[in-house]
Amino acid sequence: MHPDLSRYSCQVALPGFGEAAQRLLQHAKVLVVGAGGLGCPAAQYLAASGIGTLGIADFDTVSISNLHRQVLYNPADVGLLKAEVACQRLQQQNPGIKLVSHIAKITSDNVLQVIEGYDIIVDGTDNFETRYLLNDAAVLSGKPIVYGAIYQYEGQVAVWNIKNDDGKRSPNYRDLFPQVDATHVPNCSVGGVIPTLAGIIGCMQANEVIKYVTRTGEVLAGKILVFDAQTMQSRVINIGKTTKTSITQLQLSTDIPTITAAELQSGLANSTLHLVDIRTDQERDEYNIGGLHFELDEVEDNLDEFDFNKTYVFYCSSGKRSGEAVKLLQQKLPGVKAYSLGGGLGSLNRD
Amino acid sequence: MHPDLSRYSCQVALPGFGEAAQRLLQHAKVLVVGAGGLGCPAAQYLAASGIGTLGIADFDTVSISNLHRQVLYNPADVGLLKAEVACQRLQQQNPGIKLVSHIAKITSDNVLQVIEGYDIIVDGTDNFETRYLLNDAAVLSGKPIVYGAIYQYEGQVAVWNIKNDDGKRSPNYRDLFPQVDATHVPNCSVGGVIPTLAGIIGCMQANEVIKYVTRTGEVLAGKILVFDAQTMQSRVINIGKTTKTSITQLQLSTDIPTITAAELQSGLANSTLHLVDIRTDQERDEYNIGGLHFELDEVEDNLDEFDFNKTYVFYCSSGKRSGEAVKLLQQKLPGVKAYSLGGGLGSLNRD
Amino acid sequence: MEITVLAFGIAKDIFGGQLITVELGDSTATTADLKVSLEARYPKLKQLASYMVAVNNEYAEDGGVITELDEVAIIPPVSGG
Amino acid sequence: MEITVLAFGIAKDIFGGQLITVELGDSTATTADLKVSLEARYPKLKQLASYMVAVNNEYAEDGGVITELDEVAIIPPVSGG
Repeated sequence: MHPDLSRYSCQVALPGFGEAAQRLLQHAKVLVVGAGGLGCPAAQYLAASGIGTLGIADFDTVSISNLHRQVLYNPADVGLLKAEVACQRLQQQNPGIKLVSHIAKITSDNVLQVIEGYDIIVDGTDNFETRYLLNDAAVLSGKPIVYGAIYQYEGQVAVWNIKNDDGKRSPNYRDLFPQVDATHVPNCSVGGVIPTLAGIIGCMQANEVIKYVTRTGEVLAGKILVFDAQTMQSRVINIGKTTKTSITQLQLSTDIPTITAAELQSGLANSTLHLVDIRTDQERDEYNIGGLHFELDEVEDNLDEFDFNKTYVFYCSSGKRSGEAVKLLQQKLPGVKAYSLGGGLGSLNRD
Repeated sequence: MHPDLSRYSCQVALPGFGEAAQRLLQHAKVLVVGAGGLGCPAAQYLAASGIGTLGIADFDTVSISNLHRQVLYNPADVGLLKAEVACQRLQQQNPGIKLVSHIAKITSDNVLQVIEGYDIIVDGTDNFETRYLLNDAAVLSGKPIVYGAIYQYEGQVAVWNIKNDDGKRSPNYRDLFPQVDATHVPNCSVGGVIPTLAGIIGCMQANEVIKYVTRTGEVLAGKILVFDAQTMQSRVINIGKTTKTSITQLQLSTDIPTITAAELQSGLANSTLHLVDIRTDQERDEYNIGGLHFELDEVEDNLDEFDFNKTYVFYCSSGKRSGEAVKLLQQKLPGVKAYSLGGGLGSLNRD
Repeated sequence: MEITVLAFGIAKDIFGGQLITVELGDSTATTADLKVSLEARYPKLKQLASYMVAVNNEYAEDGGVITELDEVAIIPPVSGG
Repeated sequence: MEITVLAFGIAKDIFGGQLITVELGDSTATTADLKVSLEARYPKLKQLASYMVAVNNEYAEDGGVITELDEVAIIPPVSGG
């Protein structure tokens, strides 16, 4: 056996695999978007299996609350860029592959350029805006995308936009969920997530990539798998063979004005900025720095509390929910001055 | 929130979890036996989630062909003890937990002592003898054991020996498979295994441990989950509420005589040792160092080929199948002189 | 007729449990009828903007007919990663 | 009666496929009858020493009755880790 293949001998031995499949992996270019709970295990197994070119896209830095499920990072990495730490670890794990980090935030301006050159995309993002953006960009570019999403004890996996034998494309994310109101779907920092679910779903995403690239097994095209880690029951739901949506252009990314912890502190000191806490009642009970308080899904019902002569700074634990709140306010009260505290309370405490 | 808990805030936020569940994890003592394809991801997520004391038992060293699925190791670790490398990596990942390595091979002599002091065992072993030994020792010690096994594209997960409300115990491995002829079930080095399957099943095992320790969700007691990574279909099979087997003592471990690569080479040089290749025809076609050749499951039909005046050295790629062959020969032809090449062809090429 | 509906994700919180039953009047109800009935009872479901209805593990279009024998699941979008 | 049997693991290799059909004569066959019939046709199955028969996702004891409507799976032991 060729010396380079000894690392892969236990997968080359699989029925329907062989050295030809290993060469397909070696020549494949796979982009993992989001190096978080899903991206970490997916990237680990893609690197281990010998994907020739593995891109890791994430603009965020490692925070302490990531570590319970984002297994590529150590406490010593807190504050460093996830994409860079991940690429460094994965390169040690497999020096025989090429790793590429993408540290710019993915927006409608750059997404087509970032995914260009990759054969297949892994969606390990943590917000609806980037999910839709990636989905639409993959459809416009004619590339398959392996979707994964988790919340509390439940996860979803699917492969979108596969080319069928008749040349048409399999369903994509918009066939299932044409649009979502993100302010009404809690994310993991509110509702929590069990770390092993991230591992299971992330590994399932890597599994679909390997099947797609090596042309073994049946990928989850036209289907979605829904998994419950509490009962270990899963179901595969048939969506249909062909997409019924027509995606012709990207939605422009919303630009959310953010301010830093330092700017907030001087603005509070001279009373030019006004805080709005949009965390849950429970979070506020535990740690309260004052200001107005509405939970994210209550903001819409309290628009008359906002004064057009004031400047508001929305905050939550990470900056994710406060970003959604600012987006909502921009839509519902155009002209009101509102910022999101970038990095959330975490950034405030670091300074 | 207590500073120690910030790492775990995204799981403490889960419904039915909370700080009390995190304290249960902190006080739990979990032993992972086998730091291979299943043990690596299981241990990674158990460490990440904050299991207070995590034991890693493995007597083996890292080999190059492990790296496609054993994601805790780098090529720079080849030849080092898996348990020690794993503990070192996991300690970096979570400095707040206690890691304990066990590098002695688990046998009937030491198994009860090794598992003593742990609350629950994760079975990530790669051979039937150790699986039965661990199962029986867990039953005799009244401890639950989280079983996982993989082959090619299929995996199994179950939780054995849970104490039911009536004080009786849930089924164990012997309820399902009272005994196995290991020479007729191929292992991963023959049939291969898809790396992502190891990740999925290992994470499922860690998931069952977390549910057991924190008393959330339903563990797979009295059930077995069978998962197919090619179709992504899984089924949970009910086995029954109570064990029907009676395990009263451990089966004594077989002592397999092994020789080193250096001993083999001098014995071949002076013609005192005779090789028996028990790899597949395909493996022999690729790399052939001579001697007799039977595939493992053909040995039994070729007993008359062995001469009581000669000394045989069985070999395969890793030493696993040749060990089974020597055990078989000891049973079927007591008195014949047979050794297994420890570490297999890998060790021969290293020297 | 009475339909048993299995909830996933945030729908479990909205319904206050994993299983609820919905009374749909006659025996020729469609997925659309079920959605109208659910959204009237649980306004927060409508606020999600979209969610999937699966009948017997098949994606159910609005016009599809539902009977008492069918297994109906409500699967909302999930954002975490 | 004809029983369709779904194979897992090494049983797929032994049967030469994931699905086989087994003719069991009368309509009151048991799990034990099925095993005798399978082991006669596939001697390698018996050599495993043990394997699990699941009927409709329940572990099937030797005396359990099998009908044509049942979903029967053969699940052999797996050693890898």
